[in-house]
Amino acid sequence: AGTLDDVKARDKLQCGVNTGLVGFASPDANGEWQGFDVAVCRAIAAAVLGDSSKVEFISTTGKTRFTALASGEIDVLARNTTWTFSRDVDLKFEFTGVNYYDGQGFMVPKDLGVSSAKELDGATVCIQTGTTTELNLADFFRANNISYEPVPIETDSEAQQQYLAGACDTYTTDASGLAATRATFDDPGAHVVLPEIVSKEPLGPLVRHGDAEWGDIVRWTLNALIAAEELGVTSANVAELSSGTGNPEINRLLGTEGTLGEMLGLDAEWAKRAIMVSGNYGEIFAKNIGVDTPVGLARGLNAQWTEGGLLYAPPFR
Amino acid sequence: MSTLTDPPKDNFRLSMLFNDTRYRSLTFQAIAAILVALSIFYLGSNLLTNLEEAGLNISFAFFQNPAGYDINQRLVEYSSQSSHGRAALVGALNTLLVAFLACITATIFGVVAGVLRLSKNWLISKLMAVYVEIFRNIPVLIWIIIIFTIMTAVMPAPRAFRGDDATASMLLDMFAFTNRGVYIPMPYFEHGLFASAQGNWLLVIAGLIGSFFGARAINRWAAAKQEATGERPKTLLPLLAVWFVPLIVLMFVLGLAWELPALKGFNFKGGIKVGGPLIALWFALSIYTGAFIAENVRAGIQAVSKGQTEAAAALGLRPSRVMNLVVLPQALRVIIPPLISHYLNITKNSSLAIVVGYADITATLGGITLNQTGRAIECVLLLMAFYLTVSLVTSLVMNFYNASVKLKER
Amino acid sequence: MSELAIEREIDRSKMQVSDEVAIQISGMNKWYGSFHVLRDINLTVNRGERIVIAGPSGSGKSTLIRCLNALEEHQQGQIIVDGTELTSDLKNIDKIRSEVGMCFQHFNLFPHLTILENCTLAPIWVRKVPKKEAEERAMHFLEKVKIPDQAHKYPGMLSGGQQQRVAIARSLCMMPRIMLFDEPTSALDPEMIKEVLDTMIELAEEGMTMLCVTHEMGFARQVANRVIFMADGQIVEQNEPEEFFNNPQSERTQQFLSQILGH
Amino acid sequence: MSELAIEREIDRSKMQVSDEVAIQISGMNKWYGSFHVLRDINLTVNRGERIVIAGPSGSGKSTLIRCLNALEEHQQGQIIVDGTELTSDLKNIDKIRSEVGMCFQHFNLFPHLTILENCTLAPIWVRKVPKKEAEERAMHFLEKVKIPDQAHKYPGMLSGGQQQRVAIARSLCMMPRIMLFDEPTSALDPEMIKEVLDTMIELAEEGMTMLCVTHEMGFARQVANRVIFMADGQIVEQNEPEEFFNNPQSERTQQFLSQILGH
Amino acid sequence: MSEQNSVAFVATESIPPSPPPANQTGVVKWLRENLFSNWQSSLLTLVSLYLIYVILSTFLPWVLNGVWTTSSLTECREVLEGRFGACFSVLTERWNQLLFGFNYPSDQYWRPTLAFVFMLIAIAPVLFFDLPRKMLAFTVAYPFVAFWLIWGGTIMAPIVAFLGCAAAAFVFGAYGKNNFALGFIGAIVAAFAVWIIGTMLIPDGANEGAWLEHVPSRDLGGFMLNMMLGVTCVSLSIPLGIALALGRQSNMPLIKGMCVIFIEFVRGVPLITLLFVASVMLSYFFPPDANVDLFVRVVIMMTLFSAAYVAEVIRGGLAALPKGQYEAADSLGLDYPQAMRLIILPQALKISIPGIVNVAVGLFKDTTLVSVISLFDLVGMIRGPILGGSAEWNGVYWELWGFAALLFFVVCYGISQYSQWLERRLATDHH
Ligand SMILES: Nc1ncnc2c1ncn2[C@@H]1O[C@H](COP(=O)(O)OP(=O)(O)OP(=O)(O)O)[C@@H](O)[C@H]1O
Ligand SMILES: Nc1ncnc2c1ncn2[C@@H]1O[C@H](COP(=O)(O)OP(=O)(O)OP(=O)(O)O)[C@@H](O)[C@H]1O
Ligand SMILES: [Mg+2]
Ligand SMILES: [Mg+2]
Repeated sequence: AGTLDDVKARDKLQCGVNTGLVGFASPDANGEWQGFDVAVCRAIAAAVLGDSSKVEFISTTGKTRFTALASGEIDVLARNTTWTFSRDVDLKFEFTGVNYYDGQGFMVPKDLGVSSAKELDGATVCIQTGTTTELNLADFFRANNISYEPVPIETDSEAQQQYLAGACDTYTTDASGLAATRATFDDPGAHVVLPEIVSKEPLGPLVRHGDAEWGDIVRWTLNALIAAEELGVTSANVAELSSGTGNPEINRLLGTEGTLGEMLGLDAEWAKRAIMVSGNYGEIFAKNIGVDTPVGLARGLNAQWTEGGLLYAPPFR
Repeated sequence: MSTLTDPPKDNFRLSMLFNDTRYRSLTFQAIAAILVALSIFYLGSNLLTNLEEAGLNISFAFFQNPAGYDINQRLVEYSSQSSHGRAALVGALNTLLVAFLACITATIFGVVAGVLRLSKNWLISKLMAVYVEIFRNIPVLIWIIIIFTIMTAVMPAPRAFRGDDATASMLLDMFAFTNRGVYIPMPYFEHGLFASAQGNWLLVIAGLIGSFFGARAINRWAAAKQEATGERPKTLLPLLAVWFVPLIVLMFVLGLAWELPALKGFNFKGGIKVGGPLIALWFALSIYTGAFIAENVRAGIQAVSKGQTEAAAALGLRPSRVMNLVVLPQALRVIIPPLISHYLNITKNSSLAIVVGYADITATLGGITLNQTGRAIECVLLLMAFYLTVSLVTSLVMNFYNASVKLKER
Repeated sequence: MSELAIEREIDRSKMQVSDEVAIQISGMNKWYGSFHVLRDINLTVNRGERIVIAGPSGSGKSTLIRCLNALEEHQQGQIIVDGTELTSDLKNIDKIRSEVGMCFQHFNLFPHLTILENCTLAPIWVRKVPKKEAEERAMHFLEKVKIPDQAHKYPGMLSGGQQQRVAIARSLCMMPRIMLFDEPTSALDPEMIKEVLDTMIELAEEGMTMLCVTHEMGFARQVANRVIFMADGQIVEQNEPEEFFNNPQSERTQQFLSQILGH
Repeated sequence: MSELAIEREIDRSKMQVSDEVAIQISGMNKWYGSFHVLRDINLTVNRGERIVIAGPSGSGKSTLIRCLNALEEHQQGQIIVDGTELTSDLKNIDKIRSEVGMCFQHFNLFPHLTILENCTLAPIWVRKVPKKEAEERAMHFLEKVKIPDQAHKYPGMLSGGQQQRVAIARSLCMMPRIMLFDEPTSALDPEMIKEVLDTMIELAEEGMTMLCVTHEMGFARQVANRVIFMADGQIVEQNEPEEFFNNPQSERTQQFLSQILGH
Repeated sequence: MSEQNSVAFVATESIPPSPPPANQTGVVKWLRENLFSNWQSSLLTLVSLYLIYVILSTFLPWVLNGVWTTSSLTECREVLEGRFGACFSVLTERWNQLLFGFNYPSDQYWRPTLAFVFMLIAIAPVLFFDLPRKMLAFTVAYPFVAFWLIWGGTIMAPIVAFLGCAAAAFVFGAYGKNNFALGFIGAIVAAFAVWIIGTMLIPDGANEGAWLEHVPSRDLGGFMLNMMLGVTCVSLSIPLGIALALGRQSNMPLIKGMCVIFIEFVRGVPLITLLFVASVMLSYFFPPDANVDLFVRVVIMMTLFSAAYVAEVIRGGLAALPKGQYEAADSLGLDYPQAMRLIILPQALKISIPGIVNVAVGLFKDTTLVSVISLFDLVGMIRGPILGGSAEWNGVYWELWGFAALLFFVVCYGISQYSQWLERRLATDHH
């Protein structure tokens, strides 16, 4: 059976997330999962099942995530997973879009006096393993013909400890992760993230190959969140807008016009529910990782195309 | 057997499959075989359908592809352009390296603690008991993490060596203990006889081998002398001479010099580096397993009855001789079999290297390679095959040993 | 226990006791913790004497024997063995141990060494005897105890009686002038007891000074020239065997003998 | 070994031998690997016979006894016990085992069960006797071997002789028609041997068919009606006890008897 | 016969025991004998005293200055005002998470706690033979009670499970006495029949609004998860271990061979690779729609793992039994299953208990490895959400790891003391 039917039958979405990365996916003191990736899962659950709490979060490590998805243990993987050719083609997964344009960066203590990653010749580098980080790192240093000593570490907490104790000169992972980590430091101001971004890391939710119906639902839920920001639909006004507006695109998005929901195999209000959960893309971003949060990420590449960013939702028609 | 010459008189009946001792075991084995075959078939067909559904296949071709990642601790040439297979090899060697080192130190810890635990000194024996109990009763994973954390937190970072107000300094200007590892001087030859460093080292090794045979000859001579005259000649000086004179001459001829580690850039450069993860894992495994070995050693020595020591003492043997000639040879028979299984445990526990970032085979083949290629089944199978080979080889050796030292009884 | 008939003629003529003092114990006391095991022991043993020590279990017989060999320390009094005083001085202890052989109840052979190696170990390492000579000597004593053909077996392959005889041979290889026996036959089956006693009688006939803790009354009667009875850490009575058995003086002795012979 | 005097009057009148065949062994051969332990054994035992099997160690006595009970397989020849042929058919084996009781040298009581449980176990599980009845029967046989008061103790608390008697009672609880004994007294002290032999004599007096490997010649003389001498896996000689002891025919037998009695 | 000196001597009075000389008693003697008997010993004593001093002088102030009541590390540091002290407040604040994981509903903590208390009661008669055998009834019921308490949901599930087992026991009791194979197969069939019918009877949404709220197994965590894995896997592995040990002892080459291969295989690989199998491989071996959750997969692998070790222990116990016990059972006409069940296993298992307890301690310690495959046991909680995922408690390594170590030490040391007690007791037992 298709994944959609499974999810409906189960009445629960199983969503693979990180084991704990502040801002993206981590349980809070009450054990509630919070974060940017988590919000995407909740939106999908709301769209499909009508209830954003009908999600089961399954924490995965870099090692277990692909098996979990391939074997059907999870329906969608919303964990900072880079969209690469081989994952898409060879591992038979389907990336449904990009929810965060990331790139691998370096964090160093300010007093190290380094201002560019190219000055890191001979440095000891702590790497959080489990994504494409090791490969990018190797490529970057080789391309610049400088040497380094990698220290691959499994979890963020151990990597932090190494980095803070000075056992590594620099800590590298996706820039978003760096920011999230820095946010938890005692004195975040004493550390800087270097300007070089050594890789393209388009992160996005992915599903199994071959279930196009389910892939569409995930893809268009994400697009709905993005489009909602572009169209000015927010969690505050979505109820009001869903009674009908002059903008046909909004109407189609919120289901007051056309039969987009039906085409997806859902009802008409799917997108409305998704947006209601925690708002549009911009709201989710601001709430979890935006400049006002401890993580403190600027929108940068993740701004709407209209604002000079890369976010560009295909038209809803 | 003669059953063949004396065929069953009654004809075969179906009930005999269960009632006749001759067929019964065949029946049961057939049933068991069928059940096992069925479950293997079931699991296998599940695997195949699952793989097919996911569009995957089982293939080890990825082994030749470039790995693309770097490894900081390696015993053979390796770069990020080497293949996944080579990365696995580097990991395998690293596993063997840390296991080998830890086996040695764990034995030392264990023997010292085990012997001290039997000491007449109350405080020492109690301290050793505390050591044994504390380490045995807390998971090795927690120990590895704690020791790694202590190491990074307590040892100075290379940064601390820098500048005028350096808070740390090198020992004798030769050794640097940092939280990234320990740097020690590296010997090299200034006017070697061979162009390549390897050639010169081979020469040194050849010298050492020569010394070894020389020392053996001296010992043999001493033993022969003892057999003939009863007195064992003093061999300390000749032994020292035969070990050190050729070595010193060789060093002089080759022009031995030391490359000292020095702080350059971010790190110490030069000398030999023993990485922090290696040290932490090595130390954690040895001190944890040492606690178990201590118990074995104690049990082994205690297994030699008091009567043996008394009999030897009554014959006039001195305590050190009693230990060497009577107690140890007997205790070793008790100690060695569990010791070997502790060595295997060290090898297996070294797979926890991933929590300290040491690149053993679980971290390379079962970690980064698995991550990058997503070939879970292949990687895990190979990983298990590696450990299985190591332990089977060890137990094979073990069985030979056991058979050879078994006490002769009637 | 059983009064074993010793069948062969025993030649007491050779068992001469000389005037020379072999062991002199005076005013010796020993405590285990606060438990007073040996109380004011005074005993002189001349060269050539064969002394049997008897007494109820726990009376301190083994302890006494073991003190003579410095396997246990005594805390008060003097023990002089062969002219050497037993003090905590290691030299003296070594000297005394090489003069005094000892046989234990449970033989305590070294199971990882062959019979021959058991016998040559101490001569080679303590007496510094060349190996070949040590082996010849060992074979000589193994012949004496009638098991030269077992020389290359391991102790585990021998019967109890054979093992005890090896233990005796092993002590003899150190050429001791005094032999101590602590219940050498009590762990053995009846047939084997005979083999071991025979060996001991032969030793006695050769004039060896012997102290023997045993309950073999046949042996005591026919071989010993003195029987010492201990109780509660004291020497309660000593006498010639005939007198001792036929005419015990103290009440404790009478009671003990009635128990042991009345069986 | 010792010729133990059996003190009580033995009533041989009840020990009638009937004509009925209890055990019939013909042309039986057995090998351990390539070692030929039992060679062409032919033996007929009538109901009520008391047969003692003697012979030097390793001659195959135990093996013969154990073949009768299918504890060992034989490879050639025929064994018919009580009309049932011993084949590899489990049914036959079960049948024969429930007709034949066996006592071992080392008793082999079950140490985790009380004496009573030891005795009721097999009747309950093999014969499907109700527990109550089984217990009554067990008490009856325990009385017969004179230890009903120990019924609730564990084997470890009993002396060797008592344990052996329990073992006999345990076999009897299965109401066997034939009893096999494999050196039932050789692990016991002399006093205890008597207790056990007494029990066996009583059994004989009741007409039980018995095959007994033993070196108790007193028992053989007075109770057995046939003595079988085995050597090297063969039956070398068989005869009535008086004839056998006083007038052994073969050289092997003479030699054996001289050893065993001359001691 | 010429004895020169008259040897006759009779003690006239008995010498009363006197106290040992003064230098042989008292504290001084104890010190001299046990601490300063020679210079090496004295040196060792002094070195160890110094070592103890150093450790205590750093450790004690740290503990005594400890702060227990703040809500974050920064706050704690403020309270400490630069003094050297521990921030134990992480323990008080995250206490429940450390014990139960972060997902277990906080108003339901009483359930695992109660299950834990029940466990102590249920396990007591197994560990202490002197307790009344009637308590075993509770032990039998415990798995079902505990299952229901911890997972909650409809009470029908444990009841059906229990009924299935009861049916199996009944069928086996009725037929197993006559024919083991028949009884055994019958029992399995009966159990499955009850389970299948029972499962069909349970309505679909039964877990909703059940008396005890249903908690999915991925919400289990913390030390509770270690306990559960340890207890479940050890208990499941004992029957399996027995079967493997019997198989390995059997004289049927095929069965023996399969058992040997299994045992040696499992003992030859590290547990962590088996956990990798559970986390990344096993789902490929189940039917496509089975969706067995990670907890169950881990339980399967760990059970197999400890079964291999238990099997070796039991094999030792079987080998320790004299051959006469087997022969006596045979000669009484008991068949193989009867002989095993009534004679051999009761004795062999008793001998094996200390060994099994050691395996249990080892396995319990090894449950921490599940943190490597992203289960949130105690170690996983500390490494993941608390140290890595929370801004408040970033960097309180010592307190957390010290706590984890202490918790494991208390449990494991307790168990190993028990096993030593048991060994002593078995050694002196006369039955
Ligand atoms: N190492 C020891 N520590 C304390 N007490 C001991 C020790 N060895 C022996 N004893 C006690 O000293 C007493 C004398 O013991 P000893 O072995 O000399 O008796 P024995 O006369 O040889 O008895 P047996 O005939 O049983 O061998 C006994 O009460 C014994 O319990
Ligand atoms: N399981 C076995 N495998 C191989 N050989 C065996 C086995 N059991 C016994 N034997 C050999 O078979 C021969 C006969 O043994 P058996 O036990 O029947 O002798 P026995 O007459 O009972 O001797 P004993 O008086 O010592 O009990 C012996 O040589 C013995 O070594
Ligand atoms: Mg004694
Ligand atoms: Mg026999």
